[in-house]
Amino acid sequence: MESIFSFVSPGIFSQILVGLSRTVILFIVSSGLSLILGVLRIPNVAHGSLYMIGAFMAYTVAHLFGGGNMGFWMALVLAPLGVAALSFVAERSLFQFLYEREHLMLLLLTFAMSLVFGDLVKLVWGAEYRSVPVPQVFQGYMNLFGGLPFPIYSFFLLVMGPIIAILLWLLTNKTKIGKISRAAAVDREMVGAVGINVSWVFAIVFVIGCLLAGLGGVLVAPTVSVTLGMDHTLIIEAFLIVIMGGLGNVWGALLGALIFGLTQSLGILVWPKFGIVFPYLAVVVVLIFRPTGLLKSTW
Amino acid sequence: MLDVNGIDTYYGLSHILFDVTLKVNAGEVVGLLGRNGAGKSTTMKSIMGIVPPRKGTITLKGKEITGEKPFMLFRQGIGYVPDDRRVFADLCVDDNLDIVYQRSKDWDKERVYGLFPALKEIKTRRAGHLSGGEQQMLTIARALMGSPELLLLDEPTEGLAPLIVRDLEQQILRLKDVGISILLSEQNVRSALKMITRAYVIDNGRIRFEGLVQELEANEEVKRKYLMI
Amino acid sequence: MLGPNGAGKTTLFNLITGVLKPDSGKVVFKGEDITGLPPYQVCRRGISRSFQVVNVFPKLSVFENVQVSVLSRQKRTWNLFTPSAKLAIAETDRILGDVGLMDIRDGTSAALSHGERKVLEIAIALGGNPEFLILDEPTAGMSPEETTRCIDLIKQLKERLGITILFCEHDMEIVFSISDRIMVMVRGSTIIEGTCDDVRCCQEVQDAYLGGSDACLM
Amino acid sequence: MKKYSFFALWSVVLLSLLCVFSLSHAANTIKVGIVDTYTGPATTFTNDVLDGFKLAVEKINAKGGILGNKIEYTTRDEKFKPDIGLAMAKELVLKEKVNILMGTINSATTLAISDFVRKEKIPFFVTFAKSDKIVGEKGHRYIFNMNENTEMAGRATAIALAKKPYVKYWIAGDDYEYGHAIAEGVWNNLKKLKPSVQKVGETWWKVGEADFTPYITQILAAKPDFIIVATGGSGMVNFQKAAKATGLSQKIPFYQHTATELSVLAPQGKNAPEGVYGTANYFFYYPDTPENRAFVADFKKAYNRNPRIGALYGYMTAQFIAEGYKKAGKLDTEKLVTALEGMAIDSPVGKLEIRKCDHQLLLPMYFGVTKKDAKYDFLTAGNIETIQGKDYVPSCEEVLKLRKK
Amino acid sequence: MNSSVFRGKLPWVIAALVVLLCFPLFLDRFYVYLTAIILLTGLCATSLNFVLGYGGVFQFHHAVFYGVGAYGTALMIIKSGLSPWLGFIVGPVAAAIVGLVIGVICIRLSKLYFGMLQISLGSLVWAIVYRWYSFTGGDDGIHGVPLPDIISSSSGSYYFTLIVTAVSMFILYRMIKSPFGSALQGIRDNPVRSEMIGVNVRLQQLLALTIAGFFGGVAGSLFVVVDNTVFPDMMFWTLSLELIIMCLLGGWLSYLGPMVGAAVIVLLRTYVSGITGYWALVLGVIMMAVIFFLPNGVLGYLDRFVKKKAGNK
Repeated sequence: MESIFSFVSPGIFSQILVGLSRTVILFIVSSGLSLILGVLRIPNVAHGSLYMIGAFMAYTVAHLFGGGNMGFWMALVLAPLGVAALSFVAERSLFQFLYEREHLMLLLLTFAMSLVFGDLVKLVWGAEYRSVPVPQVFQGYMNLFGGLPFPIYSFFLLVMGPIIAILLWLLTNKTKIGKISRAAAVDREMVGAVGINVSWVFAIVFVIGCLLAGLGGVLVAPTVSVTLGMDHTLIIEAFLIVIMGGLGNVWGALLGALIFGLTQSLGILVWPKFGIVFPYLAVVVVLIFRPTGLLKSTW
Repeated sequence: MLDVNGIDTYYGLSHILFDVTLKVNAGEVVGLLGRNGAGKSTTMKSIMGIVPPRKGTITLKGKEITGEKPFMLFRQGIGYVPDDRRVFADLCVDDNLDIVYQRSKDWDKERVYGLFPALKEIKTRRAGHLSGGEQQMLTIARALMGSPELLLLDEPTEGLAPLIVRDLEQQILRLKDVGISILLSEQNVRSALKMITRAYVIDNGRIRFEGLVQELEANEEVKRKYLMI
Repeated sequence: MLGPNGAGKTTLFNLITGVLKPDSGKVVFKGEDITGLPPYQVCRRGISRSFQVVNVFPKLSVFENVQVSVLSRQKRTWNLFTPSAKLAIAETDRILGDVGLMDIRDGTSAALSHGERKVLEIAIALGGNPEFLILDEPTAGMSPEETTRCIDLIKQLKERLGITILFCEHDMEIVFSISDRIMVMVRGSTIIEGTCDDVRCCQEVQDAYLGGSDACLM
Repeated sequence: MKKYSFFALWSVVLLSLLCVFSLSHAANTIKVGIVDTYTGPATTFTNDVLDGFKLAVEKINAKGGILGNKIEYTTRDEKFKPDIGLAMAKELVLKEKVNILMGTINSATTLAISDFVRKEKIPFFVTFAKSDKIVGEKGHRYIFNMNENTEMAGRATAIALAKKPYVKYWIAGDDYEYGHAIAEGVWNNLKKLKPSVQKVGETWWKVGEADFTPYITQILAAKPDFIIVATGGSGMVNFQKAAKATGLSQKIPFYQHTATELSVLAPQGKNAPEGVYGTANYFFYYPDTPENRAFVADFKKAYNRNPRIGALYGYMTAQFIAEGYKKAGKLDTEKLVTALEGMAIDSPVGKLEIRKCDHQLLLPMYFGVTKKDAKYDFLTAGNIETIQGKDYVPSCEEVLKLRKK
Repeated sequence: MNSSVFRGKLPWVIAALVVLLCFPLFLDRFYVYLTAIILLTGLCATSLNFVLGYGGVFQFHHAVFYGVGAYGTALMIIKSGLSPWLGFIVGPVAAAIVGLVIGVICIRLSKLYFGMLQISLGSLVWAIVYRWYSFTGGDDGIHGVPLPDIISSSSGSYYFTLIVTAVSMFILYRMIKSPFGSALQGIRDNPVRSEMIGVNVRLQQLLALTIAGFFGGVAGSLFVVVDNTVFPDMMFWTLSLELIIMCLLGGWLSYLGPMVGAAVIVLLRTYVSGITGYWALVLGVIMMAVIFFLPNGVLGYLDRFVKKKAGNK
């Protein structure tokens, strides 16, 4: 172990670890976006709003259950479910009538929805910012190499990432709904012609995608202040990640999130003032060399 | 089994089918013949509800099914094999069969593989990597998984090597033997005549001829004018 | 050109017109190697084509559909300020007259019948004033009357305007009635090329095309 | 076909014409227009400004208003977008004909509006924006700054820190105007007051940075005595969370402007880190005077929550407007501006004066440190040291020199 | 003006211009200001529609050109010390150059990818403007841009805006009706076919993007004239989507659609925000209704409605 750190300073290493824990959030949110893009062909701008709603719901649930460990675990389960329920209503009442529309229309429609969601959040939770406490089990830090503190919660995120990735893999490759959705991504008409009610498959995929957005919101909540507007920066990042990885490819979302998270955190070390531009540059470079993203797109 | 009664079908503004009427009796293999662009595929899609007709009615086993969604029709016993195959390229052969809605236990994977032993050997391969003949077998196998009573076969031999065409003809005849009614559309008249008992000839969206195979063989004018033989 | 579905006819046209690039081999037009040139360059050298699937400009009027093509040939698409309405009117109208679309000159192309759109398709190709015209199944989906008119049109193009035409068709009656020479393609390769009589009774063609028959074609 | 396009355009034109004629003016009111951000994180501050203002206005109107005129106010939510904020200010002044403008928390909007009110000669009370350009470089006759700006916060902090034993300093903050201005304000002044201090390093992160752990790691490695953390908005809470998670707050003391504020501490409840130094203009529990207790009681009665800093700004602004008109003797803008210059009122935190030279309100600044308090379920400020306005606000000469530039 | 371009519409155009010219004579200053904002926003939306509605290009981040135009003008006036009028040339030209550069990078990509890469590149420009404190004023923007006296008054700036907008709208209209415009619409309808009739599709689109960038920049310069300020928010992506919505709302197949859309949105924002703080909600609901029920926009709907009536007779 020591030999690695003789090349790489602990600072850089810790920066990478932090980049990775940020990647987890980005991955979870953008994999949901990618799923919806790939199967339903909806560029869902409102995805960011669902992430924000997830965070606000986490706040409510956590406080309902007293804000301790229990509150956090309940939030982790209930808030994504709440977001899923909301998205289910939206899908059945709106989206299911729009699958045949042009992408641009869908983009605008979902943008309109994100405006509506934004104001609804303001109505329900008020405009002030909220804070979700880190659960007691994950409070504090552990000392990595050379006594550098690394928050246990970030470590928890690092563990959650692979778990979600594996669950997603199982879902898309081992379950019937996953297989159907992969087939529907390419040829929805034919899926209907083998006796499957595509409309409900879409509803389920949409809900799963949104559930991931909500989950991302819950996981990020304890590390930041939960505010209106947290959807704006995230949704653009999520879109860029999906585009970079290849539309509709969940693994592309993982790869894209890795690139995005790491260029961002390492970029800060290289050129702090313009660290913000590195991820965008990465997207530009990727798309110049691979115009349809790094991995195979389902489009 | 199937009664199509005076349907008119459009793609957007363009009028494709004009007053198409046809009938498939139980256990029968009926041919829908005509050249490219004559309206064969559209007829199939109209029956399957993919491009629902704007006029006319379709009944299955005496029950009207006009305007029902494709998945409901499949669940009522219509299997559809499209002309461009459309296997689920991302999935392996097994999964292609697994995701089909099974309305009864009549047909399962074992029985399907029994009919197409070649498929069983390649069941873990991705469908997109199969040859044309294998893909064609897979689409038929896929339709069979729903235990259909009526099978719509849209140009199953198109673009296949003669040897494979012969195999396929055998398999289709075996389906007929187990009592599945089949509506078979073909450009390749020679091949079709081996399998069918009755034929409709379609051209420019209109049924121009209907009758037994023997009657068709005898009708030189229809053959020359619409089938180019 | 004859050949069953999937024989590679449209692919060949795509290779000639630069939509696809050949992995090997050359396309030579009037002594010039045009292999791998982008489509617009190929077009500017005098090759036009129509498409099998109707491929017009749906939101433009019939007149504008053809006018765009004429303007493009005249290299006027960089003209930013002269109103189009004043340019290339005579020539566009002449082409519309030639193909018989003058009556519906100002209608939107999306509202045309299938047959009319196929004709418009040819008219757009003619707007490029081609020396060499490729027609991909020009009569597919046409009514018998429209088919007759379309055949007349093709004959006229050849005789009156002296355009060299390469076309593919399923309708053998048409192929044999207007072709000087015929080539037959099967599964990506040419199996015979020659005069109508050469092709008519060739055994290989019958095997491939009709699934094994002993009668002559037509 | 395009003719109908013109019809539509015309109907829009007619619509706006109609609006002109539907305008009406109430004669005997003083109209105050408030442009502020009521969306997003800033709302936690701006709502208090509005509520504080409302409280004072209700009191004033209940007593018969000013010279027989009631105060009326309308609000506009600029959603933290300067172009919209400016358009709204223009609408309020030109269409609603407000006599006075107040707001905003967004420095960009404030500067844009400031340029506009200078031409329109409408008094503009700045209630939260912290840019020192507002009264400095871009200051003019019609602008009144009701809060401290970055330069002042820096000076006040420097005064307090100079008395502390720390020598090795690290500076970190949001890499944008506010962050740099605060940090420079503290450091330049601290250097002047205590030449022995040394800067061992600097770190700047992007605004809205979610995870501060890597920066904290870097800082810990350098082992400074004290850290000046120049963050604002949601960065305040985010940094405190990270400081708690990494144990920074137990190892090295650090300072954040407004760290001791209720807005920052209340959302975190008992989980906020202890021992964080901060400066603030107001606490509902300090100064513990009858005036402040009365104000807090009133506010609690009206809104069922404790007033925060914004409430004081809003409350005082209304008081100044009322007293200013009374002193001017009639509803005249120019007279009001002149009357306000050098005027003092009795506020919940004592007597406060608007300086004549640059229209800066002289507020006391409280330097304190976060601590747990059994009385509340959130942390409060302890060891409070008061720095008087006159001690930390830049002198008139300094400000006027900036304006000449 | 050319009679064949304005067949039968000339009286309408002149009447509209006359009324607009008279606005400052009888309208309250606020409405003059509002009209100026509508005009310049409408110009920006029209320039977007030049590539979006007529060119079929998914220009997702048009606000960048608006912002670059505004910053170009403001910085030129403040930093150079040269004639302020020069700023009104530098701004749009800078926007056109940015449009060209972004176009060159994105042009190979298909629709949605084009749009997303453009958002990415646009956000890059935004990030630089936002961070480059010493040059662009960072997040605070630039305020109180000094203007030549003739256009600094309320009516002066209005007339300048009106004239520049009218001229720009006329030029854009001529371009749409020119052979270039025909080819552009051909590309929108059918890029494959366009290439096959000898149109160099990419070059044609690049020029269109540059032109759109230029006029977006003109709109940005006008913003400086009307409001005297610039901010980084002017090139934030949400504004771009709002611009697209203006095009959609008015109808992107009619020339004046985006202008009408801009008017509707600006008026809505102004009046709804006076009534409720939840104007984003109102805007969102209206947008959703438009997408559902009027997919061709307000003008598209009117056109159709009137045509139907005419047809019934």
